Amino acid sequence: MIAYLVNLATLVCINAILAVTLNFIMGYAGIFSLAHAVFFGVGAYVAAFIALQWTDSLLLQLPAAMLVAGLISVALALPALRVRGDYFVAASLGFQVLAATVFSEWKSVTGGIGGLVGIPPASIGGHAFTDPVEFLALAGVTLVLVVVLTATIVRSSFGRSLKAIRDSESAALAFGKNVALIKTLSVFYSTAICAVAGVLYADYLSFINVESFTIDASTLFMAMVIVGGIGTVWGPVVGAVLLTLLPAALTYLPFLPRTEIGSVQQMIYGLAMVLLMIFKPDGLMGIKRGEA
Amino acid sequence: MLLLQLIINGIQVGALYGLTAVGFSLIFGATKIFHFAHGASFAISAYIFYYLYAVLLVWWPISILASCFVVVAFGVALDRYVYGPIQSTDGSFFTIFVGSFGVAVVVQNLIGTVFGRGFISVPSALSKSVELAPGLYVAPAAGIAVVTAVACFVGLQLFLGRTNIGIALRALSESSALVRTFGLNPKAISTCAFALGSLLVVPAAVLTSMTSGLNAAIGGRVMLISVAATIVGGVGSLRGAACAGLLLGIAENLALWRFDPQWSEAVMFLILFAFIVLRPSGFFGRVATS
Amino acid sequence: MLQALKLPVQPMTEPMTLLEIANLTKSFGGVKAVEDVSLHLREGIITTLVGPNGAGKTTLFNLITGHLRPTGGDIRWQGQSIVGTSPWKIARLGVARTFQDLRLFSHMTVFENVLTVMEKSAWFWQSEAGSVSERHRRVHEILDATRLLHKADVRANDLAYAERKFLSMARIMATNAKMWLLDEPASGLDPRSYDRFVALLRSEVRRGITICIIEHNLEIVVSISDRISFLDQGRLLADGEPEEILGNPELSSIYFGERS
Amino acid sequence: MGRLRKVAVLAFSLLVAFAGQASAQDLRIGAIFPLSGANADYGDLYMGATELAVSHLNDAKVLGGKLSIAYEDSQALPQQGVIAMNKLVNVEKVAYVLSAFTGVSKAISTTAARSHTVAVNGGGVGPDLAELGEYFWNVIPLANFEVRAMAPYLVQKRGLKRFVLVYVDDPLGQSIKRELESSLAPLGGALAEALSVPSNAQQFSGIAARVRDAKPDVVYIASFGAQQSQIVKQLRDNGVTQQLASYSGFAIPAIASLPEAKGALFTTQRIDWNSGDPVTKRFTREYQTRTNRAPTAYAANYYNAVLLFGALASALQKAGLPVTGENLLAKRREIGTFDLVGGRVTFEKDGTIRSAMQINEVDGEPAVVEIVATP
Repeated sequence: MIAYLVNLATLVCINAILAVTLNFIMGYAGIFSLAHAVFFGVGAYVAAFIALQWTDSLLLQLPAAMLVAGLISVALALPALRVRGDYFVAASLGFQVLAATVFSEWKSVTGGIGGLVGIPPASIGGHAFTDPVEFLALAGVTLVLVVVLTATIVRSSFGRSLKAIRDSESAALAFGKNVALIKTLSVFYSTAICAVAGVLYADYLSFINVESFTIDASTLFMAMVIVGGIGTVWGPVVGAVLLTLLPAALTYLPFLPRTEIGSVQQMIYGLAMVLLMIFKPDGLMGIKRGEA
Repeated sequence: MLLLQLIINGIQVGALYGLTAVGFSLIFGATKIFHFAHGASFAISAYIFYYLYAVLLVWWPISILASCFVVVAFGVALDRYVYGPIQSTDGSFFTIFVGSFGVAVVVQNLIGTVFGRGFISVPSALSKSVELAPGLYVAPAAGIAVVTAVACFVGLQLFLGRTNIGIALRALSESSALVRTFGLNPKAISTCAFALGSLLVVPAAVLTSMTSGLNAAIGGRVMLISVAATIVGGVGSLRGAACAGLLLGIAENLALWRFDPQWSEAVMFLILFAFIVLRPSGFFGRVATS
Repeated sequence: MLQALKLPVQPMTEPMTLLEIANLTKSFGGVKAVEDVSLHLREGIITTLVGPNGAGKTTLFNLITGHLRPTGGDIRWQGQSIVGTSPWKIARLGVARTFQDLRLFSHMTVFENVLTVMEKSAWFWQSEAGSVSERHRRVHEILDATRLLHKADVRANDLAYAERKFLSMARIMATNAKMWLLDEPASGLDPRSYDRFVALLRSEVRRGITICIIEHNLEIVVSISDRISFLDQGRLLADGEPEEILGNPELSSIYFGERS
Repeated sequence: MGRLRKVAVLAFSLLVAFAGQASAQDLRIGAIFPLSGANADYGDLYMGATELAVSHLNDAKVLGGKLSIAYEDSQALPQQGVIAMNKLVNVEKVAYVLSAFTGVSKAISTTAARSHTVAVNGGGVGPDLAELGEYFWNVIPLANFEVRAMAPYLVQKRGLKRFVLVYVDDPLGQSIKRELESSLAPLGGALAEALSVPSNAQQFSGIAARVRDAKPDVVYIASFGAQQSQIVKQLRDNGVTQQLASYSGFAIPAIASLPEAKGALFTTQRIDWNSGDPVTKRFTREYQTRTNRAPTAYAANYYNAVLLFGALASALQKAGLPVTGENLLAKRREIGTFDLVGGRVTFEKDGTIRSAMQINEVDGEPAVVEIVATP
């Protein structure tokens, strides 16, 4: 049982990193991306590729994955960020579909639909994280670092600039904010850290394929942010915990027919999104309007 | 001959994409609601038709009418009980999008639970192709698709041009500055937009149930294409959405001429991407940068 | 004929021109929102833009700040053309503005709204803005001057109307800009707030700020303007001392004819 | 009062249930099947067979205690499969896991190898399943054998030489493509065109045009689940009248009942449902009465996989050894040959089996048209 909980906790940590980074651009920069899973995937594939070809050292995998994901995102963000918000959502949607096709077709790197099997466990300085508890510790520490770093950035002058752009882009421009640069930097940060989650994921499961990086994954991450509370520090973490544990918890409900568990889980999170938007659009951890 | 065949296939699916996209575009233009559950409307319409016509063996016009009725009720109910309350508290673009997205997820899984997740199709002679010329096969459904699409679009234009509420709708979607000049109740306009927009999915849903068949996840794809067509055509332009739907259908099929089939969907989104970056106003739209 | 109303300029007594607009034109589709406008905004004075709704005043602001790109003509800031320069760069040259609809950073606190305006760099170190404690001290001063100090931790969204107007002023005070473009900053203010507003404006001009203001309320126009520029249908009809403009019966008939 | 008593009874029965679970003699194995999602049909099919096998083993009392299966839902997705596998290995502590689908099987094989848990595949037929390590076994002949049986039959006996392949671009599809390329040429046939489709595609009218354009004698389809039916229907609707052929993926009810699929040929491993051997006889009879379905090769494979565990575990118990992955593997290597449904089965070194093949024709219920001997 402990081992199973460790397994779930590790996945929670990875998902929480994803939710925190997505929240960073959604909640603070006002950039709504439906392509977050792409950069999760890029991180995972880069890590897997390096692990299978050269080394299992995290110290190499992490920077490489972050750099590749960050650069790709910046290359895309530069043209795409010029357009209005709802167009950006559509653009990211299109990009997600394109990327999923590339993931399943670029077989020499991604292994196609069959994916990459037998990725060796990660190591730091020769110490391999083979024990699940150790790996959980690694994921947990990473999550804490990411949350602290993100919270620090949000409270810094950079974070204030981001929020200013989110609230009124034209006013931010009129007050001398280099909006394009600030947005691009935030996208770079978000996707680079998102790639860290990808690295952990690939090293942990030792198997990756395109199915973990599709539009379904992107929407799940979005749901985590929204259920937990967009634009809050702890909201995405709470959302990640809830939505990761939901399927596991449902399997313990004896009255549910087994074949319906998948559907029931999706229905619950769909319904949660609808009800939250009607009654509490700031999410579970959100501050109520008018207070503060 | 292959090229011609692919173009004809493209026109067949494109006509239906266009019609669905016009429905989405009408709703988005008039109410500014990003109605992601439009795909869910499509799935509901298709499954109701399938259940009545193919399972309960109801006469087809009645099946179609029932399907219309249910889908309009669904659209209007969403507007009243989901979007309305959201707009009264927050109403930002993204809040509505997320709520709508949640509805789409619930509907997809509900359909899977009720009707099963496997493939179903409505048996019909209309989907059987006949050889018109050597190597050129066209099904009656293709003709029906094109004729229905044109008829619906002309009917819609007449409605939008001749009736008071229609004029108000058009004014709303083509220029938001004229919103209040008509003195019509915005709630009534919104209801009307949802009723019409939802109704427009029925022909595509019924024909798709006969030609390519259905599965519970079909709504998602329909939605992606509608969004893409709306943007490529230019937000607020119904004509643009219709043409873009047609264009995407043809592009998807033409892609098969030279590329492997798995790239055909990617080609559609590449077009979307190109439009967003190079010409965000679409082919008929106004300038849309901030 | 209307061109003839333009008053001769007396170079000897004029203060230095900070911003020069030359034959500026902006058209949307076929409609000319601003047509062949030439105007000098001079240092250390308050220039008021008046004219009926739709005269192109806000468009003129948007052209100056780079939010819109002119179709023709030139805008020179201290002699240098700034056409085509992006808005944030123009802002850093020293042109700041307010918006008619305020555009506050609505989910941020009053304190943050002012603070973030000082922090222009996209990076973490704010070399121009001084140390953190210095920044905070200045925010404190500005909030004190605008009487918003007791609301420092309230979100902009939750302020009363007049407070929001003053926050809009507080933000522009934090910019260090030489020139302010104010878009109807006093509209809708109650008499008491209005008096405070005028006092604030006067003290800022005394500090050497150059101001261009769009205003409809003639009382305010009279009480604050050093110069008045009159626009109608995108064209500059007149430009001169307040008495000259306000005393011109033709202009007031255009103005009040449209307004009433 | 009545309500209180009910609660008490419930609590007691739960206690008993837990106590029963805790008994040391009882054995538990795992199964990772698609129980929800688009491929839930398969999971349903497999479960009917595994449940039957469990009841047969428990009736026969060959094992010390009761055997039960912990089912986990993979949705036919690799990631879900890995999570399920971790749960089975770490929580349920099973030593033997039934697996299905090539992608899922590949994904869980690393965990299987690292934790020394036997994973047994009875449904996926991708040939690379043979290369997943000694803890990964296959009780189903892999697709390369299917193609090697089908290709000669079509070319030599039916005179159909020009092939077009419509395949999902996954490991299974790729291996079928490779196998067709290599086996057609020596036979005098040719693979005129190979069209790969995304696994979530639903529109095939354009594909049909490409297929017609290639002027094939026969169209080989390598997809799975609901998509197969869509491909078949749309090919037929869009003027493809040629012979259709496929692998054992076609052995599902949805294809059997699809009017457009009538006349299509597909391979499965050879199982003589009317054979006289008692294992097959009992399976055929009882599977039919219990599930109301005709037995299929898939059902037989998963039934066999459970039976195989029964044989190995009882042998281990007799020898006084614990039922662990290592011991199961050693025992299988020691015994080597087993009496299962369809006759005697011998494992190859790499943990795969070979068997005779049969070619079936879709005609309401599949009818056997040809038997191909074990290669």
